[in-house]
Amino acid sequence: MSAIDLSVSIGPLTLRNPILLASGTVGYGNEISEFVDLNKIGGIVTKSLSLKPRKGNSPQRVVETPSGMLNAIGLANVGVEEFLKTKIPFLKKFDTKIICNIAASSVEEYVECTRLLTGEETISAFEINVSCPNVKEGGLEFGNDKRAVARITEQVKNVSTKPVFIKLSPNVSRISEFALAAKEAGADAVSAINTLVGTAFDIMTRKPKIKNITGGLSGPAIKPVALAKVLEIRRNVDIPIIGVGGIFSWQDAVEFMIAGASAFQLGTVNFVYPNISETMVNDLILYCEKMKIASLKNLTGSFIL
Amino acid sequence: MSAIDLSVSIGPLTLRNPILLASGTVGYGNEISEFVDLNKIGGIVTKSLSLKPRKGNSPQRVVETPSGMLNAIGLANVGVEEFLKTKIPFLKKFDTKIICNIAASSVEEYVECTRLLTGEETISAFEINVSCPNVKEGGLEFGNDKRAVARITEQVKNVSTKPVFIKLSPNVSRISEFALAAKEAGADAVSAINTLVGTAFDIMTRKPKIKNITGGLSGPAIKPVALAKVLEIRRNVDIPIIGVGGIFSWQDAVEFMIAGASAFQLGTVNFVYPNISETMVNDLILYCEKMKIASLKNLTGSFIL
Amino acid sequence: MFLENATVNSVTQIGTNVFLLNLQSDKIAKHAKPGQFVNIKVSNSNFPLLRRPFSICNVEGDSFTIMFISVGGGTSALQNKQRGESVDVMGPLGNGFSLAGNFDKAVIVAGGIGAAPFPFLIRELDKTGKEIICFSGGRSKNDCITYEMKNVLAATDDGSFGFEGNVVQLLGSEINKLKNDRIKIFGCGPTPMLKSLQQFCISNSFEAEISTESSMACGFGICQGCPIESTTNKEKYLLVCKDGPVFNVNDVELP
Amino acid sequence: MFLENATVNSVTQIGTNVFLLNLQSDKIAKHAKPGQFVNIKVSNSNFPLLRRPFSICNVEGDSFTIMFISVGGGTSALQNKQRGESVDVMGPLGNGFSLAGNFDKAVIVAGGIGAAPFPFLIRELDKTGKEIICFSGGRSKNDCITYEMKNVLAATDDGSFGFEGNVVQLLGSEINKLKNDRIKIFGCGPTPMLKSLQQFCISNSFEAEISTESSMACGFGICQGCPIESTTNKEKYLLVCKDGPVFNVNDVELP
Ligand SMILES: Cc1cc2nc3c(=O)[nH]c(=O)nc-3n(C[C@H](O)[C@H](O)[C@H](O)COP(=O)(O)OP(=O)(O)OC[C@H]3O[C@@H](n4cnc5c(N)ncnc54)[C@H](O)[C@@H]3O)c2cc1C
Ligand SMILES: Cc1cc2nc3c(=O)[nH]c(=O)nc-3n(C[C@H](O)[C@H](O)[C@H](O)COP(=O)(O)OP(=O)(O)OC[C@H]3O[C@@H](n4cnc5c(N)ncnc54)[C@H](O)[C@@H]3O)c2cc1C
Ligand SMILES: Cc1cc2nc3c(=O)[nH]c(=O)nc-3n(C[C@H](O)[C@H](O)[C@H](O)COP(=O)(O)O)c2cc1C
Ligand SMILES: Cc1cc2nc3c(=O)[nH]c(=O)nc-3n(C[C@H](O)[C@H](O)[C@H](O)COP(=O)(O)O)c2cc1C
Ligand code: FES
Ligand code: FES
Repeated sequence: MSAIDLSVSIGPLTLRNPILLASGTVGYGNEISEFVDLNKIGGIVTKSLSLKPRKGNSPQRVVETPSGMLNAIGLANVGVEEFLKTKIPFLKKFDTKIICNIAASSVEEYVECTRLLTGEETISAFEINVSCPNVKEGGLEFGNDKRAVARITEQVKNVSTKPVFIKLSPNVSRISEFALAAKEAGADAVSAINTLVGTAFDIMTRKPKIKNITGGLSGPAIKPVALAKVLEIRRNVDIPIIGVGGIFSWQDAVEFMIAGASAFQLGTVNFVYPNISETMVNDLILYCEKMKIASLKNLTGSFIL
Repeated sequence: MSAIDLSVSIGPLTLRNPILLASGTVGYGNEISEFVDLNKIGGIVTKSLSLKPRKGNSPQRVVETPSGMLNAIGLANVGVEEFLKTKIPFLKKFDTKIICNIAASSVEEYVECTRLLTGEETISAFEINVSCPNVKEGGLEFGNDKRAVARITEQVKNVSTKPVFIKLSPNVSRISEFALAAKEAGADAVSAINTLVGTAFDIMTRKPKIKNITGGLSGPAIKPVALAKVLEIRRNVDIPIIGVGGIFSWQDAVEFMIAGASAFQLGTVNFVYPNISETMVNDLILYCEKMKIASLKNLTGSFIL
Repeated sequence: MFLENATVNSVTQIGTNVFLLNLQSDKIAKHAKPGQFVNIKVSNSNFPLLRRPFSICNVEGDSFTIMFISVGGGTSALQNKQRGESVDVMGPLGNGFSLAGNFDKAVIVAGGIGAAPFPFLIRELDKTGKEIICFSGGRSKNDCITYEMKNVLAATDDGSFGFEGNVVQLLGSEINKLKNDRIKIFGCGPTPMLKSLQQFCISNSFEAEISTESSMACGFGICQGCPIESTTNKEKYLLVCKDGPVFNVNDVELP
Repeated sequence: MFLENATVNSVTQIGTNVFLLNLQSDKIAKHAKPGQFVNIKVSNSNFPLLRRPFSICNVEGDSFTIMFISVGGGTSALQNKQRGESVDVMGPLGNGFSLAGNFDKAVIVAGGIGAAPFPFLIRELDKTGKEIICFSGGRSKNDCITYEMKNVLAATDDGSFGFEGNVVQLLGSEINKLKNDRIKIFGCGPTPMLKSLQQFCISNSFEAEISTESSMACGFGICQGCPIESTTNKEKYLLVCKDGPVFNVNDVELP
């Protein structure tokens, strides 16, 4: 047992350690739990849930790119009802924070999902995925519209007393303005970043390699961008940040904390090294010992410019 | 001698082939000409020129990232006057298109640079780098402000009869809106994309690896993002596009043309494979032969969705 | 489902561009079933980034073999592995072929590298005493793999080896001889070939299982990257990596 | 300045983490001068993406050698190169040491891997019949490289080998013995060591040249990634890759 304190808090939510599993990269925890003892990590963020089940996009959904990958899953998920019925019972078994990620096509749907889920004690917090098309208002992403982000945050907070994190889109000029909008609307934290819009073509068929034409870019390739977004938020807005984007090693994770993240999420890396979230715990302890850091939370925003 | 026609046009400017060397990645051509016969490629874009010489940022200016690199050169350049005096005489010697890239901190400076350069016959066109801080108006990038982009385009066109290309910043929500602003203000083409904002930290010193704190991300890592931006412009605005971002092989270049680029620029790759712009010529011919494409320009925007 | 650092026993070239990689790995070898696959992290670097999936070609004691063609960065890295090197392997993954069913004769239908899973299946079928006949097809002689098959009939598009035409056409021309046996068809190969095989099996109402392919990010059900249309439930895709890669020929709609 | 696919003749370990790589390359070997460097594309993949710069350690006929310590992805890939492999090398790059100057005794001062360029320089100095004395320093015995040096005095921070202290302190303690010779100092090593060496040389007004380091993207002057402050012209940075890496000790301000 080490003397190092790895616990961190994201606003009102306290975690055993800052290691979270990112939405959409571990489903509802069932499969990854064969490689990771979920009781050893900070928590797990569910696949984005919508009010009704979603079938998702037709294949091809994924393709590898230099140090990254594109995905266009299309928010395939079991829906809120099925989640409560068949997924929660499994998640209940673990002593780890369950963060419910919600995706919707209208403000009302975000609110309705939250309302249906907030009663479930197993759920510790909500993460709102605003990188979704606003169907009612022309299909542009909520994530690119400050007022929409504020409205969603405010109304979701109205129906739940649990911590609400807004997961920001990186496909904007000044992400800190969106973080500020979320903060002023009552968000407890922001998650940065979701995937970057990207595409790839097959030069023989001249067709996109992803059926949906464009997809979300993730993996090590986007790490410098994600770090810059976290740093921009940290330097401009006083709100807890959950860092995510291209973390493939404990060193990457430490970079995010230095840049200002209170906790971080592992996404694409779960596909490649499914047990890294657990093995990383000890690496973080060794780093703290080496750097004489008694409490890991002191690392957050400790950059020296 | 092959029957394939590699020539392309970017609005009024016709090139021997679509291969251009990107601004800031080949200086003023002197060093790269030891590896490349500039008479064999489409043209060269100069390092961004400002009215007065610029010393640039203090080191460290570059660092490698996964499949990419960050740079914060700080637009170090010799200035318009020195360029005309000592760089043009060298460039004159080649039968290739010289595109002059201009960077400035005020609309007036953009105009003044263009005015001083447009008389030089060796210069075939201008590329306006709008990814620069607007010093007069609070230091935010021109590139994130549609009206500023339009104003610069309009006023630069007023003082030059030569083709003007606007080099767009990717750090925006909808790049096509900026392409439209440029088009409506009279731009002959847009170049997409400049670098993405990124950063990296040294986890031992907790300092940024780049002295300027943030830098521009380039290289293969950004290719999917650049392709998506080119495609977005192509599908929404009727203006010629010069594709740039992460091209490291002839296959990458072909992807950009399929996505909608009339020509493309090689940047970071010049640091690694300095002769690739010349060797690529033959690869493009072989591809056209294989695909039974008589004229390479027919590849532009030939994607099948 | 295990993560193992398997040691390379051997890399053997068995065709123009076809290789066998034998890996020392007790857990995976012990639990593998015919038709299952492994997902391999080919390098320690970001290139390639994602694991690469390969059918389990055969199992020998506490080692197993994969058969692959070198088509890109990952497979060419595999082809250059040295004996004694350690490779990060996940497996066994997915659902394999079912040896059950009331049939006396197993009909193996392989297109190109689709031959990969069959040595293992054939060995297990042998144990159950079933008769086995194999059909293997390819563009030309070099692409037609018959490794560890028995009673093989070959087909090549260019006729350079065996029947001239694709392997399903060959199967069709031979099917009368099989009409009076109770047969079960096991197919693996490129999607177009599987489609015509599926069509053939359904129209003749033959019992059949096919091993499908899809691009994959994770290989074990967490990314939703490998959907395949179900014939029974249109509300929801099946996952090639988890519900497959082997499906009953009636259960999936091929893309 | 050439681009060559050089063939690996040998990789030799000469210290705990120190290696020699000998490459067959007539053009680069023929044109190289002491203090110049080469820029190597270590792999064919994107990892590492950029070339890696290394001083030319020595030249033998139509081959040359680099000396390196394995610190990360690129150097560990180099360390695993096999004889006969081909490596993409650019060079010779930058400006080397100048053998000119009115001195009888050359004083070599190396910190750690800063010893790399000196075997080549020492050989060329020998030809001119100059006397040579070498100072080599490191954290401890293992970091103190004396490969192909002569008349070596060693310094280690922990005193595990030779003088206890850094190499510049050692030079200071020995300097009186050199006072009556006409000397020229040649230094290479980590920037902090070069700074104190520079300070020492300037305050004693010794003639000296130092080989500097900087992170680099291109290595031949096109990226502006390697600026170093000039003492004479504050309007403009010098470039380590093109104007250096070797500078007269009076010409640059070290970062
Ligand atoms: C369940 C499953 C089992 C497989 N079993 C085998 C096997 O036993 N032997 C074998 O040789 N191959 C098998 N494959 C295909 C194999 O995974 C790919 O050939 C391999 O991933 C290519 O990797 P690469 O890096 O060499 O090529 P890449 O550089 O990734 O791609 C090179 C070419 O191969 C194509 N390709 C890439 N991935 C796939 C894929 N998953 N399916 C089809 N084409 C692809 C690409 O489109 C590209 O044209 C299997 C695939 C799946 C999904
Ligand atoms: C002109 C010049 C000559 C050089 N000559 C030699 C030589 O003869 N022998 C030798 O061993 N090394 C030499 N170096 C340093 C060498 O280039 C780096 O050690 C090498 O690039 C590290 O690459 P990597 O991928 O192994 O490590 P990376 O993974 O790139 O980095 C590992 C560690 O090395 C540090 N590093 C990376 N690049 C440099 C750099 N350019 N300078 C200093 N530290 C760096 C990083 O900050 C990091 O801490 C020279 C550098 C320059 C600029
Ligand atoms: C296959 C895949 C599916 C994803 N699905 C979701 C999702 O449903 N909701 C969400 O908010 N983010 C989703 N993401 C984004 C990730 O949570 C994460 O923000 C992004 O991938 C960047 O992190 P990474 O580089 O570590 O993967 C998904 C990412 C991937 C790769
Ligand atoms: C070191 C470096 C310096 C650059 N300088 C400039 C510049 O002065 N002006 C400009 O418009 N773009 C500049 N760029 C951006 C490139 O022209 C190009 O848009 C970008 O690097 C993406 O292309 P790439 O991935 O092929 O490098 C620079 C890029 C690099 C890497
Ligand atoms: S490959 Fe990830 S779910 Fe099938
Ligand atoms: S490293 Fe590119 S200019 Fe020196």
